[in-house]
Formats: sequence, structure tokens, C-alpha cells
Amino acid sequence: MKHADPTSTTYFISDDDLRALTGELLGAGTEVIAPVAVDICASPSAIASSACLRPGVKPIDIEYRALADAAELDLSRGLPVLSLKQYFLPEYEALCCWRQHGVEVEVKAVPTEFAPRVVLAAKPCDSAALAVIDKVMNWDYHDELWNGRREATTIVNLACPVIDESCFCTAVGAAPDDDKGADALLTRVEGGYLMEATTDKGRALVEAHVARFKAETDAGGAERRGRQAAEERAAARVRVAANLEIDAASVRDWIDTHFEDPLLAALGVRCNGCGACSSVCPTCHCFDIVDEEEGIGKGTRRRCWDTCQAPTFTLHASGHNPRDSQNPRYRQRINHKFSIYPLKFGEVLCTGCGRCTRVCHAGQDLVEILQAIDIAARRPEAAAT
Amino acid sequence: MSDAIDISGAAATAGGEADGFEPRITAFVCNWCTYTGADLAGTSRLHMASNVRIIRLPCTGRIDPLFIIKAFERGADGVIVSGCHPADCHYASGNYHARRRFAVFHGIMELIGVDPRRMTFSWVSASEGAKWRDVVDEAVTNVRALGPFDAYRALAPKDAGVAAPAGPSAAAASASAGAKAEAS
Amino acid sequence: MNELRELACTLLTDSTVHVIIGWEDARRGARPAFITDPADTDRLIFDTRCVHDLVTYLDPRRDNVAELGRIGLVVKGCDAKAVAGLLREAQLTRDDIVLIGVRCGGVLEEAELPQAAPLTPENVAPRCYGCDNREPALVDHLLGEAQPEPPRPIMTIDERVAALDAQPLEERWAFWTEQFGKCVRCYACRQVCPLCVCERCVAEKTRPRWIEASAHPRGNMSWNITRALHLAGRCVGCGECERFCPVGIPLSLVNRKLQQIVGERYGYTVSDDPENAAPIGDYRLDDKQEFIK
Amino acid sequence: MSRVGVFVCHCGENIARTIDCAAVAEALKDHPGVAFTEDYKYMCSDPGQQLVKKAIEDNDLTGVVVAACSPHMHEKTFRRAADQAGLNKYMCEMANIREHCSWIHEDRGEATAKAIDISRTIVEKVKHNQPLESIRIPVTKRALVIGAGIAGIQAALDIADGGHEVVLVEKEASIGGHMSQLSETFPTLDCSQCILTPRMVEAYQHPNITLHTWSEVEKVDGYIGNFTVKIRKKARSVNEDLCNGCGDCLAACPAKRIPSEFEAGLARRTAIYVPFPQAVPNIPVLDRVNCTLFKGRRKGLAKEVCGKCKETCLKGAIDYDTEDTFIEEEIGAIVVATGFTLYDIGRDQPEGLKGYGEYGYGEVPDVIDGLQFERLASASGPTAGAILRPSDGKEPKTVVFVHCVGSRDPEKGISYCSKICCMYNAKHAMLYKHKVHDGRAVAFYMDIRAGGKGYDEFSRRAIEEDGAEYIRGRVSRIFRDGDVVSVWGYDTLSGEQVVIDADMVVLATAMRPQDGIRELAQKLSVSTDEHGFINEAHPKLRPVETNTAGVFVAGACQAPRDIPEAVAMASATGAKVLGLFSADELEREPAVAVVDENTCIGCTRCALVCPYGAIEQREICTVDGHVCGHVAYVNPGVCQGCGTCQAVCLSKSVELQTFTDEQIFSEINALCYWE
Repeated sequence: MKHADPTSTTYFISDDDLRALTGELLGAGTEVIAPVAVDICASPSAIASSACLRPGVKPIDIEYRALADAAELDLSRGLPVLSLKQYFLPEYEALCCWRQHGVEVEVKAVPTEFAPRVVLAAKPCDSAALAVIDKVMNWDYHDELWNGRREATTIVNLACPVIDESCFCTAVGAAPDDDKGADALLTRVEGGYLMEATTDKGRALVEAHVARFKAETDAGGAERRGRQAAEERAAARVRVAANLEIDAASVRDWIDTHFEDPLLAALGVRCNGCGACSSVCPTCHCFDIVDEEEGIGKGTRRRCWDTCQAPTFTLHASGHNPRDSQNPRYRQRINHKFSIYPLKFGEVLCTGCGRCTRVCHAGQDLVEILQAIDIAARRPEAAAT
Repeated sequence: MSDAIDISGAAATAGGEADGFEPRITAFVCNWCTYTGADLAGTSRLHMASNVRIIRLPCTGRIDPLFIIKAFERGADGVIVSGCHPADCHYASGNYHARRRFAVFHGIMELIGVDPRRMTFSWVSASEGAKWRDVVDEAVTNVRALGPFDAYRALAPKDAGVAAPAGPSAAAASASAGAKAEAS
Repeated sequence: MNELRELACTLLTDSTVHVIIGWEDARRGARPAFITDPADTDRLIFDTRCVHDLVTYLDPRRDNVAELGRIGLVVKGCDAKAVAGLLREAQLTRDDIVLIGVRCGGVLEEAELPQAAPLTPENVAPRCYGCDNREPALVDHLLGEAQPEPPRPIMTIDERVAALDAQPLEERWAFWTEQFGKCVRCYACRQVCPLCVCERCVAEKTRPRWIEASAHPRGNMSWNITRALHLAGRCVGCGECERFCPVGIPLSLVNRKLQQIVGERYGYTVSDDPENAAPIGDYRLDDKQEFIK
Repeated sequence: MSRVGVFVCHCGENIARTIDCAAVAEALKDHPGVAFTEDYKYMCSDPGQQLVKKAIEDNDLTGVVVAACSPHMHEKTFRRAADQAGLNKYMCEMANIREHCSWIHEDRGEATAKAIDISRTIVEKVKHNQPLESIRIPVTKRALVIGAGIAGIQAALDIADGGHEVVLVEKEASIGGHMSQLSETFPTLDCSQCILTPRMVEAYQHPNITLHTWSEVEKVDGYIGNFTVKIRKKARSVNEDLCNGCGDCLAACPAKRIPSEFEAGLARRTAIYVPFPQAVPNIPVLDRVNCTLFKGRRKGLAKEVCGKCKETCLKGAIDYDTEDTFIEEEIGAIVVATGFTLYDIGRDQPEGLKGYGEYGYGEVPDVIDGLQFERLASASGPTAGAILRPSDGKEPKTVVFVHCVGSRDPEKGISYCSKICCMYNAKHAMLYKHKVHDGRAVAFYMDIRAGGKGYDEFSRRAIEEDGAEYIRGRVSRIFRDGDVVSVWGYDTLSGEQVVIDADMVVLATAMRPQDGIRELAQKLSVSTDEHGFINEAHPKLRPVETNTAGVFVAGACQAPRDIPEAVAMASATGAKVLGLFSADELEREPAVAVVDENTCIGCTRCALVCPYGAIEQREICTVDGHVCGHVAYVNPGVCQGCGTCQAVCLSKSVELQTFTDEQIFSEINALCYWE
């Protein structure tokens, strides 16, 4: 029988093979993370949500989870509530722990090597975000924990099957079929997926399970599948672009030069500063470091997610707070993502996943805000008046 | 991790302890009635279980439910909260305010699934040394029957590289705690 | 609706107030609106999507709202209760705000809908069922015509709490550890709560740090219990904490349980009467104490 | 980094018997922050304290934990020692391993383990103790004495003689109290009036004593050293400055048939009256309830129906339109001496008491109580000292004295012994026999309680010399039988039923605290027992103090007392007050709450729960001085340190010194060492 040609980087993998591949990985003890539909109505939680009580289709939560079984794999799902970030920068993680003996203190750091793992069907906006954060994590300080996890993880993206009115990846240089930050990209085609391995890690995955892949060299559908894939992907880009189109560069520069502009200065009025947007954001990476005691003279130093939307984020020991209301705090969020970060690292600190907009029940709408800034940036005179 | 530092306060509560389990009970008592009542129990040489550790406060009015939560976090299997009888408060009304706070706290803990028998509330006056003995012994008996509060300890963070607090996993623990709750 | 817009316009024009805080229609549905220009008052709406408890914007620590000037706030009955709460706790002076009450027949569970939907047992916010304050008293203006009672939801909050109470202890423990386990400690619940107005939340106090900062199950448990207790006898049941929770923790069940406790034990129902002193911080000599030995 | 010293006391064998003290000291050695540990036989002994002081100096300790007995026992001792060694005394705490450990456990292993835990817990607390300064509050050196019976007068005189002003408040028109009604006093039989009157006058004329009769305490604010007392001066209708006590008005008054309170109802008085001839001040009051003029006014008659007293008064001292007035006094200490009232066997009883139907509910004439007999026997009384029975003024030939009427009778609601009755019954029997030589005095008693100097001899004299017949037993019925009062009793010694046809019966009715004592106690925030007697701070060691600092108690308002006891208590309160006044400031433990103005939002929850009203709102201003909000402020003088404010503070913006959150948090943390 014919095996995949290692030189080629595009393969076809059938639904069954993909499931089998997952099974093999799990069998080999490799952690496999993928979007999983969680039945939030599982008893006794059912009573928690009216959605569960409604007749007809039951609601589900989509979460990136470590698969227990290949059967859980389900590539039809939309965007998980929390981004893939949590697997590289967990909500909280230990940095070290200490114990005091009399007047001596013993400190123990945590290991920074991690077992290899695979992410399947990652959202392109999520993998792209990792690549963006890589910049800061390897800037003045090389973050072992972040990089350790990055290196140990092979990420296989799936070109987005689901797009809604809050998606705007194309407006910030990403795409629904992007492989940025990932090692391979899956695209749905009839009978299975096209798999493009774009990095060594990606190719290694293919080689390790070569029996599951067919090189797209032979005739007999390859070309058709290729076309089908290309059309699907183009269509998706168009659908996203319909939500928002901006000139990221002029937005970046305009923000940089219009710090006090009313448009920026009054952004936070309806914002509650809850920071839910940062929690769900794939690119927000700010953390706080806390020492948590476990008793007398012993405890753990942990870092946990923090958000620039919280007053305490910039509260000085003196009691002075340079960002003393939600206006400057929200401006900071926009400023950092679309101006400061791009100017420093050449990357927008946003991949257009739209989670912040979806999660905000106060109606802060990033699509709308970027639109407004874009208009101001393109027509300075309009903004001036 | 074998070479990790064990920082888990509740290390000794490893499941094996289940037989011959000795409950750890923290008592938050007011200085004027119950603490003095406990003194009287001492001067009257009333023998009682040795599982209780007393934290002295000026008044039950000073007691914040966070004290009790922290005690559970720190490995207590049960708590006792005790102060002056109504109308006897050294500060006139501290215990009345405490009584309402505890009622609400008690209700919430029950909703959440904490067995109320892990929390003993009592009024013990300065002259009730014997009652204090009884409160202590009863609390110890109850909590011994319920077993270790592993369900709460299992909430402790599990960090890579830091020895996880002993005791079964959250699910297992709650199940076992539940089993005990039903048994007793 | 015109009634509302006209009043808003007058109040702004004659500078009775400098900003009207109400609701508007936006790209993704209804959302809070801050109207400072009389010309914009036609943006104001009130329909079943106007779920938001706008009282959260009266938090004295919201400088960016305060600097807009004297506020005219549109309130539903439940929101008015929150205003009373702030008055009760000296966080607000009645004369500093103009309250525009709207007669309310209940709201939907979610605000992010293209247009208002009539209320049905499937879509009505459960908290609206049996509402005792659909025509707020604590207002300067009361608008709209009398509204019908909200429909009975598929399952009322009380029924949910009862269903939960009926579970054995270990089931409840499993349920809540799962729910609180999801918490990412974004504190959205606190930020949107109209009554959480502390300058420095106890969760942020570091000496000592009663509530562990990182989002592990133990810290989450401590935080969620404390949040609930701090609202005992104060919570107006607006449900914003639950609606804003990004991970969907059913906080209104805890809040409702607290309302039941203070109701049953102390005969207290939170109302929009500022004189109706909160039950915690008060006491009766003969308060129930069956749980005390 | 803290350097705590741990000192484990053996307390002889008391602790060492069940706790391995050396092991405790050893275990604490490597406890974080512990710099020194030691165990010793008697830590509270002089060498023990020396050991502590030396260790503090040698190891420059920042904190001290003495693992020994209860802090209620020796905390002061060791804090003093720490202080002498140059360590702030509030950096020293006790770990209670005796009362709470060695005395209540047998197993040495268990007890030792627990003792180690207890010590660790307190070490953790001490690590977070703050060096504190005692609070100093100014003292107003003026005393208020409530009640001007013998106890109140004595207390007032002692304080006044000590050189401090006294405000003496008496609700009746005259001072003197019950003692002024007595004829002779036991066990010396000297005339009550003769020894009391000079004291009354002395009090009245004392330059340091301001007397307010016909007045009551309306309201008490503040705290020890700084009370503000509002006094109600009831409308007297007679101007105290103008009246010269001539008594013409009394003669002129047409309403002459009003039962005299002073004469216990055995005589009549006028509506405008002086309670008794020797009254101090000797100024009448107008009893508006019984006054003809006021009756007319109440009927709403157009013109005044009387006015005779005013017409006769040459000094123009009488004014029918005066009203109650209020005065406020700044006071440093308060003595409560409101005395007693007699239990009445009648039908109508205060809550918890029952009357004596079997004795005829006091409706049988010639069944009188002890005070009435005092008036009969008193030379200044209605009968000028002749024993004549009320019904027909006949001299009674057989008088029955019944002990314990109400007293020691839980069935009637009074479980306690009224203490003085045995003695005054003996006195009454004696006085009767002295006046009616051929008379028969029979006493029914439960036991004779004659503890006291010369008391037993006195009661024996009544029996042995004056021939009073004492029958041990209770009286079951008293009823009128024609001309006589039939008394049915039971002699428990002979086991026989006894029936006596008496001419008069004297009931030794129980002593009760004055009516209204509970209301007064509330104003003073002192507690009362189930009978209404005021609770002392400690039954043995602090008998004249109450649980409210600065409020003292003397005489029969604390428990049944006889005259010498009441006077002794009064002088004791005098000494306490003078002690309090001896310093310009008084020191208090700094266990008070302090507000963090940076995080307080002025929500007033704390103020709502403060039992002492110690918390008020305070404006806070920005640097440029404009008010930017309100925060809570705790008045350290008023705060008593219960900490309720801290528990209700949502943002934890108030800290109770000596029991801070950090201290308690760390104590709880110490529990992690359990294993």
C-alpha cells in the first residue's frame, strides 16, 4: 500500500484516520487537547440554567479540554469560551514554593520541562495569539514556563467552520484559515481533512503516524479537494472581512498620536472594569505574582491572571493610581493592543477572535470601537471636529 | 514529586488515617464567657477530648465567617463557635449581631453541601464549665463520625512541582464525605 | 418610549441633569446609553431587552461617570431597590440624582438580541416572576402604562433553589465545587454588582490575605462564599452578577438562598424604601437560634 | 524578623504532671521566629519572672509567650515583667496550657502535643502583635450618687470629704430613705433618727454636695470619667430658694386625708406636705394628684377651686405652674444606691411574683408589715410610740410575727433570703415586750439567721430575756375571726398544728429592689439579676463594681443588706471613686478599633452595630481641603473593644487592636502544625 511522501507537506486524512490518530496519541500517553462540547445541563447542574429547561436543543459549552477518549473529538465546534492561552499561561501556576526552618528558608523552583502534547483543531485566532505573545515572553526575559510549554506542544489548527458577527481576524492581519503560531492546519473537505504541516513539529507528527495520512500527490480527487478547500477558505475570509475592515497601521499611529483624543479618552464610560474581556482574550497575558501561605513559614509563589481593567492593576503603594478611572483603563487596553505592542514588537496584540465583544454584557464592542478609530485615522479632519 | 517540599498543611490527613482518625477542631470563643467557662472546666478538672484548639476573641461579635473558612482551608475537620448567652454579652449586643451572621453563614454552608455537624455553635457562660465539656465532647464525637474533611482539603491547589495536599481527589473526597454524611 | 425620550430631552435641555443613563439599541442588541446631548435622546429605548441594572453606574467610585455631571437614571423596580441600598449605606444623596422610573412587566434573560421579544416562560428572566416592585416608588418620574405580570418561567428561582436543597449534601457539594471551580476570578460579579462599592474589596486585602488571589478551587470557594455573605440582606436580585459571569456560575441561586434566609428568619424583604434597614447589622432579642446549642 | 521567647511553666506539678514541658520548649525551638525557649518550675515566681526578664535582655526578644495558666490569671504579671525588661507589655501573651490542657487531659502524649499547638498558636499571634501605648482618658472629678438613703448619703459624704464634688439625686421629697422610717436599730437598739438625722443634715450642708431631691436620672451618656447625666427635677410647685419651711401651707391645705407614705399608711397627710418633720430639705412638695386645685384643673373647671396654700404663703414660694425641668451634669463616676422596697402580699404583683391569698392579700386589718410596725414603735410615729393596732387603736395583747413572707419562697417568686428579717423580728418582739409587758409575742420562723457581730446574742435576748415565743414552722393561714386575727401554723419541732388568736400580726415581708431599677440599669448599661438586683462585677473580688467601668453599687439595690453592710459598701464605693479621681487621666487597655481612612467608604454599618455609639462619621478632605467624602471614626475613649465593627466591615477597613485580623489569621495558620 502507498505511504505518505515525507517531502510533501499536504496530506489528506479521513475522519476515521483522524480519530484513529487521536486514539494512537492517547494510547501513547500523549495529552491531546481539543475543543470539546460540554453538556452544561449534566445533572445536577441542569437546574442552574433556564437554557437547560427549554424544550428542544440543549445548550453546550465549548471548552478546550484534554481528551479522555478519541470519541470525544468533535471538529464541528465554534469558538471555546476560554482561549487556548490557558494551556500556556494557566489561570494560576506555581513559580516556586518555600519552607522556613527556624530562621533558614528553603526555596524550591518548579520544573520547566513539560511532556509532549498535541492540540487538535485549535482555532487559528488562538494559535496566532500564542505567536504574538511569544514576542514578549522572549523579549527582556525568557519565560521558561511559557516557552517550555510552547516547545512541548504541537498545535494543529482547523480552518474555522463557524464565524459570527464579532469575528474580525482579517482586520488585524490574521485569518480564519491562518496557521500562524501552529504547526499544521486542517481544512474540512468531503470525507476528511486536508492537513498542511508547516513546521518540523507538524511534519514530525505526520511522520510519527504516517499510516494515517495520504499524500495529496495522486490524482483522483486531490485537485478537487484542493479547490474545494481553497474556496471554503476564501469564503470564510470574505465573511469575516464583512464584519470589519481597518488599516491597522494608521490605527496604530493615530492612537499613538491621539492619546488625549475624546474618542480614546471616553471609551470606558459603560465599561464595568470586570476584566472578563482579558480573561477570555487569547492575547492578554498580564499576570500578578502572589505568595500564598499554606501555614506558618511555608507556602507557594504563584502567578495568576491579572487585568489592566482592574483599579488595583496600577494602584501604587502610596495610594496614588495613575489610571484612576475606567476611561484611562479602557484606553490602555486599546492603546496596548493596537499601538504600544505593534510599535514595540511589530504585531497587533489582538487576533480578532471577538471574545471580548461577545463576553461583554455592558455592550463594549471592539468591532465598533476599531471602526470609529479607523475612520478617525483615515479622516483626521473628521475626528478633529 | 518526591523531591518537592511538602508545604501542604494537611499532609498528615492522608486517607490512611481514616481508621483511628482524630478530628481536628478549631474553637473560636469569646473572652468573657466561653473562654472563662473553659477556664472553669479546667479548674474543676473536667476531663474532655483533646481535639479542640481554642482561639480567643474578645466577643463573638468579632468573629468573621472568614475565620471558619480559613480554619477549614487549614485542615480543620470541624469548628466550634461559642460565646455569651443572649443578654449576657459583656459588650451588650455583640452576640446578637453574631447570631444573625452565623445564621446566614450556616445557611450558605448547608446550601453548598457542608455537613452542618462540622460546625458547632453554642452559648457557654463563664459558669458553665460542664456545658463546655459537653459541647467539646459532642463536637468531637460528631466530627469523628463524619470523618476527615478531605472534601474541603481537596480544594487545595495542585501545582506542578509542589507536593499536592494529601487526601483523595475532589470528586472522590466529596463522594466519600457524602457517603459518611449519609451513613451518619 | 416617546414619553421617556421627551422627558429626557427636557431634563437635559433645562440642565436639570447633565447626563441621562438609560438603554440604547446597538449592533449586538440593547446596552447602557449615556446621553448628554438632548439631540441624542431619541436613542433611548425601553423594552424587554433592557436587562442591565444601571445603578451600578452610580458607584461613587466611578469618577468617569461622575464627571459627566448630575445624573438622570432610568430605573426598573428592581434597580430602584439597588438605589435604596446605596442610600441606606450613605453612598448616595437622593437629591443628587433624578430617578426616571419605568413601569416594568419583566425582562428577557439576555440583552444581546437584535430586537425585543415578547416574554414567554422560555425566555423570561426567572427573577422577574413574582416581582414585588414593578412600579418603583422611589422615583421622581414614573413612565409607561401599567404592565402585565411577567409570565411564570419554566422553573422559578425558588424552585431551582428548592431542587438544589433537595439534593443530598454530597451532590450539593459536587455541584458547587464544580460551579465555583470554573471561576477565573475576573470579579465581573463584583464589578457589576450595584451594591459592591467597596474602595478596596476584601479579596484584594493582602495583610492578611483572607481570600487567596489565584483562581484555584480553594480560593474560589472562599471568594464565592464571601461575596454571597457580603450581600446577605442587601442583594436586590438584579441578577447582573450571574449574567456577567464569563463562565456561567449560577450566582443567583446563592443570592436567592440568602434572600430566603433573611426573609424566613427576620421577615426581611429588600425594598426600594431607603428606611427599610438591612437585617444584618440589626437584631432582635428573640431571633431564631435553633442551630445554636 | 521577630525574635520570640517561649517560656513554659511547670506550675509545680499542675502542668508538668500531664505535660512534658521540656518537650514543649524543645518543639518550639525551631518554630519560625522563635529565638529562645525555656521551661521552669514556677514561671510566675520571682526567679521565674527574673528568668523572663533576663532572657528578654540577653536575646533582645521582640515578643514573649508564657505557656502557663489562663491569661485571666497572670497576663498582667508577665506583661509587667516584660515592661520592666524594656519590652512593650503588649508584646507579651499567655498560652493557656493549664486550664485548657493539663487540667482537662490525662494522656501525657495528647496533652503535650496539644500544649505544643497552643504555644505555636500564641507565638504566631505575638509575631503580629504591635507595641501599643495604653489609652489615657481625662477624668471629670465629679461623682453622681443615685439614691439618698443611708448608703447614698454615706457614699456622698465620703467622696465629698475626699475633696470632690458630688451630685446627690433623690427621687423622694426628702433624703434619708428607709432608715428614717425605722424606730430603733438592731442589735444596739439605738434610735434610728438620732443617728441618721445628723448625717442627713451634714450631707445637705456639705459645700461639695449638690442635692437634687424630688428628682430622677433621665439619661446617662458617655463612659468612665466622662459621663453626661441628664437629671429630671420634678415639678415641686414650691420654690426651694424662697421657702423657709414655716409649714403654714400645710396647715392651710384642705386635703388632709391622704395616706402618708412615710407613715406606711398608718397616718394621713395633706396634699402639700413635708414627708416627715425632720425632712431634709425641710421644704414641702405639692402632691398634684391629690391637690384640690389640680383636681379642679383636671376636671377642666373654668376657675381655680383652691389656692389656699398660695394665699397663706408669705414668701410667695408657691407656684402652681412650675413644670419638670432638666439639668445636665458632667460626671466622672456614678454610685447607684437606690435601695429596696418591701414585697407586698397584695393581689396585684409585678411580673413573676405572687401574692399571699392565704394571708388575706393584706386586706385583713391588723395584719401589717415590718415597716408599719417600725412606725408604730417609733416615738415620732402616728401613735407616738405606743403599740396600738390599726383597726381599733386597741393595744394588742397577742402579736404574731411571721418570718420569711415572700423570702425563701420560690413558689411566690422570691427564692432568696432577705437577710435582715430575723433580726428585725427579734427587735420587734423585744420592742413590743418592752412596751406591752403583759403581751404575748409569738414568732413563726424557718431558721434563725443571725450571723453578724452581736446578732445571735441579740436574737437570743428576745427569746431568753424578753420571753418571745419562737415556733419553728410556717404559717399556713391568716384570717380575720371576729375581733381577732386567727393564725394557723405548724410547729415542726413538736409536730403539732398551732392556732393562735392574735390581736395583730406582723409580716416580715421580703426586700425587693426598688421599682424602676431595671430601667435605671439600662440607662447605666449595667446588668441585673433575675430579681432586679444590680449585678456586681465579681461576687467576691469586685463586690461594689459593676460590669460598666465607672459605675459602682452600694446598699440594698445589689442584694438585701442591713445598715452596717450598706454603709460599708457605700464607703467602699467612696474609696473606689476617690481612687479613680486620684489621677487626672485614667489608663485603659488599647484594645480599641482603628479605621483605615484610605479604604473606608463610610457605609455606616459599623456605627449601626457599635454597642457604645463609639463610631461617628468624619469628613475627609482632599489635599486642597475640600470635603471629598465621609469615613467612620472610632472614639478610643468610648470604644470597649468588642470588635463587632470589624466583623461587619465588608472591606475590612477597621482593625481591633490586640485582636487584629493578622493576629487571628496567623493563629488559624498555626493549625497547620497539627500532625
